[in-house]
Amino acid sequence: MARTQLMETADEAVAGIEDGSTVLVGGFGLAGMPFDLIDALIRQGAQDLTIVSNNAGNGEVGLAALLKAGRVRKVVCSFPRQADSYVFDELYLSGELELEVVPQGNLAERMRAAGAGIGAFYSPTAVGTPLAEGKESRVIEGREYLLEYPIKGDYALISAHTADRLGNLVYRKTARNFGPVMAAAATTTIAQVSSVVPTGALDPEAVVTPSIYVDRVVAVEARHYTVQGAR
Amino acid sequence: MARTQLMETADEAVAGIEDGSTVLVGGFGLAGMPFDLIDALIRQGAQDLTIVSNNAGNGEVGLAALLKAGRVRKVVCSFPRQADSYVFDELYLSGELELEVVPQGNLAERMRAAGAGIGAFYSPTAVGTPLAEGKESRVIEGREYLLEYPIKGDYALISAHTADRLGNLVYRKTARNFGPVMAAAATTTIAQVSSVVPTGALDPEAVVTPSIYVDRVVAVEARHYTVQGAR
Amino acid sequence: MTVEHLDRGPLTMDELAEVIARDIPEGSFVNLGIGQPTKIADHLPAELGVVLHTENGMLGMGPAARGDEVDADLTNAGKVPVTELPGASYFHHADSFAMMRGGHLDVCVLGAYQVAANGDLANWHTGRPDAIPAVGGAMDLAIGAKDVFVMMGLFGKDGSPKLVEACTYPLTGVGCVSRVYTDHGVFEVGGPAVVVRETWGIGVEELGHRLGLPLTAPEG
Amino acid sequence: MTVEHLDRGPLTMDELAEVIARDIPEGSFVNLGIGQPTKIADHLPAELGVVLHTENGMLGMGPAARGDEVDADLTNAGKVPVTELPGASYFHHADSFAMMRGGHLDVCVLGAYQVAANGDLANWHTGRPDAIPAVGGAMDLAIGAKDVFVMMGLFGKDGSPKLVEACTYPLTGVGCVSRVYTDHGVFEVGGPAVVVRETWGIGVEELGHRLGLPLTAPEG
Repeated sequence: MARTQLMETADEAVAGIEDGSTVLVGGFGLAGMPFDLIDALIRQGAQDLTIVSNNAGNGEVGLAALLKAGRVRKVVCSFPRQADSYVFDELYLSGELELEVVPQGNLAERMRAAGAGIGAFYSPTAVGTPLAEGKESRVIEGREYLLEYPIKGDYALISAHTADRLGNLVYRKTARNFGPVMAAAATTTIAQVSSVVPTGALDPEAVVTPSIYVDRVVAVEARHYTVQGAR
Repeated sequence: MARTQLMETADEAVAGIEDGSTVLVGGFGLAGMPFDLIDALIRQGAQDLTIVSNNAGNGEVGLAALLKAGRVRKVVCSFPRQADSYVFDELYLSGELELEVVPQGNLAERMRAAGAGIGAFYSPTAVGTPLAEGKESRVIEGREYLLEYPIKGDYALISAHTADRLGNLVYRKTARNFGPVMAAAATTTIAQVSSVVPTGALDPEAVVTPSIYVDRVVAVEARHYTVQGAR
Repeated sequence: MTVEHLDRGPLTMDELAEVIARDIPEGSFVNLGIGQPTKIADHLPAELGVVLHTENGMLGMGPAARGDEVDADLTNAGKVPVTELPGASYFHHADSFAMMRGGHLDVCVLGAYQVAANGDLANWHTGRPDAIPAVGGAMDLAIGAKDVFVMMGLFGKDGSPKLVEACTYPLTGVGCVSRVYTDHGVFEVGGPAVVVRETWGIGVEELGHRLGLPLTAPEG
Repeated sequence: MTVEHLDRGPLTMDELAEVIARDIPEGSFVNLGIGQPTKIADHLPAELGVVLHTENGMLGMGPAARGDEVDADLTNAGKVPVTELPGASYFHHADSFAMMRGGHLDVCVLGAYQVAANGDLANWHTGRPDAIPAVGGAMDLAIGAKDVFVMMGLFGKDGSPKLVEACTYPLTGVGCVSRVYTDHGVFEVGGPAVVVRETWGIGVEELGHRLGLPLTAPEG
């Protein structure tokens, strides 16, 4: 990884994302969702994307807008169906979208494995359920496990709270969620942040994502979205 | 895990460690080494222990003293041999001590797996070397990996910088090393710290080991050891 | 012996939450699933020192946020704004699910479509062919605590039992549930027979008939 | 063409460190192994923005600590007290080795007993039957960077080559080394033939004789 680049705009930050890329998109519901990067990705125009994210969009903003624009071939997520996931629902039910449902913890751990150079791992989650179909299983010390493979991204789009000029990141409260895991699992990680502070201004003990995992950073204005309304 | 107990002395903190236990011992060299807990463990008298730690003791203090007292049956570590590891060297060469050498990263990851409920994982480290002997291997996407199993502890003895009264821990600089991984990998985790602060005094964004992983905490006086001299 | 409360009707969900709260050990680490189980938090006195985990990355979760407390960056697993208690900590998703999968939580309380006598749990998918599958953290939670409790109404809207001999809905986890808390009774599952600890508004015998399951009383 | 410096003798280890430093890309993340490779840090100008990783849990490691700077809680992987640069970060061992194993480091520079023409590395064990095995992070480092460089004297004290057709010492990693920096020359290994980029105090032909290896010149 070369030195982290500080970009002026979200459009610059997402430049070069190729058609057919696998893009890891942070956030759990609205918390930690990189809205500005997703909007820029829609403008950027990349198509035929595989999106890995916990959910599959709400209303018509963020991931839902990307889906609606027809840019996504496949969604890998734990919980696509929500009260307001109608954009996803329609595309999926009409067969225009491929879906891989992964239990939330396996989703996180499979990306963690990708970032950590682990070839595969045995998870106890989903044993004996329909999501175990087609997976290799193995009994270890009397307990059954399923073999799970890494999920790597070509790109990760994440939202953090603050970056320093080197690209170290800290998050805020439960908006941390998938950010650190995705940053390490992608070849190119792009982070939107509320502010960029001078190098040395972050406590080295409290850095959550070291700069080595961050390729591009862009500061965006805080978004005043409605927490309840957007659920 | 029940609520973390705050102990008055290191002796209370190590009470009840049974003969034959597997004890994970934190530290990398001197940094993060829980000297007071090890000294208390020597006084406590448990025997036939399996010790998992990065090194196997220096001079005649800490782990070396525990070895010298004849309490250890087996050492699992990455780097036993050092300039001043003569206590270990003698016991090992005379056949009184069993040794399992594990590459440092696999040692950390195997304990991480124990704490994370992972049944086993495929690591690329040590492929094609003598340490691959007897291990299952598997080719995944053209690369060879070895199957590695979790290392669980009955107890972990670690050293952190500060605890709050709930048992949340923060560390200091590279003394963090194995502490967080061992805390999660042991049934009972015992931490010595420099100070205990009121609940709420630690920044929730900067807690490294959440209290759920910590069973007993004891505050000890800072040890003024010689960095160079004890190497 | 089973305690039968025949002088009253079945429990309300709030009363049931209180019953479950009484069984949460002091100082334990607990995950309360989305929906009804979140009510249990209202019945846990602060002095009990129970620490709540939310799988989206937090220990020490406080009550739902109100008014100015609402912070878009601080929600529970149901995406409802919550608050932070002193001694809280935040962590990322892989660490949060490692905490769960590693068996560090003492209790997890989940809702369910069905629970089987052997402890099998079905709570993620109705099995309807046109339903969009969505699992979230259900399967991770099901295997991720020392004790997995279920909180549910004992009978569906059509009167059919939700505690069953064998689940007909797709499974979330195998043999993972230890205790089932319902409006009509509290059951221990996963053993050789279903044990009824306590009933409300119905006797054990009638309960056994309605469930079509052999029920036994607790020992002692 | 190979650059031959025949007007001088072989490099000192300090000169060799400088040669290696010139090949470290701007802004890269680098792990310098215990021993000789740590000297390379002295030749990396700050404006190059190279960030040093130490596998005991830190990015942004500074120079060795002197006097009052010595802090028992801040050491490198060789347990030598070091300092912290602005923008540093600390992490635990599993995260540190995940960073390495995951291929996030650009360059790792290691010492070696032997390197083979195919890139095999032997640097952890002499193979003597009475030697106590101790591997540390050697095997993790060997497979843990995009480029693994070796820094070593080309010949042992007894004059025997350390760049060999096949390692006779127990391996640390298979085919993992890309470049070998020595006092007599810089070699690229792991390809169809060993390429000599530069030599000091000896010509390519004589070098080939002394090593007993076919050597080729770089293209272009």
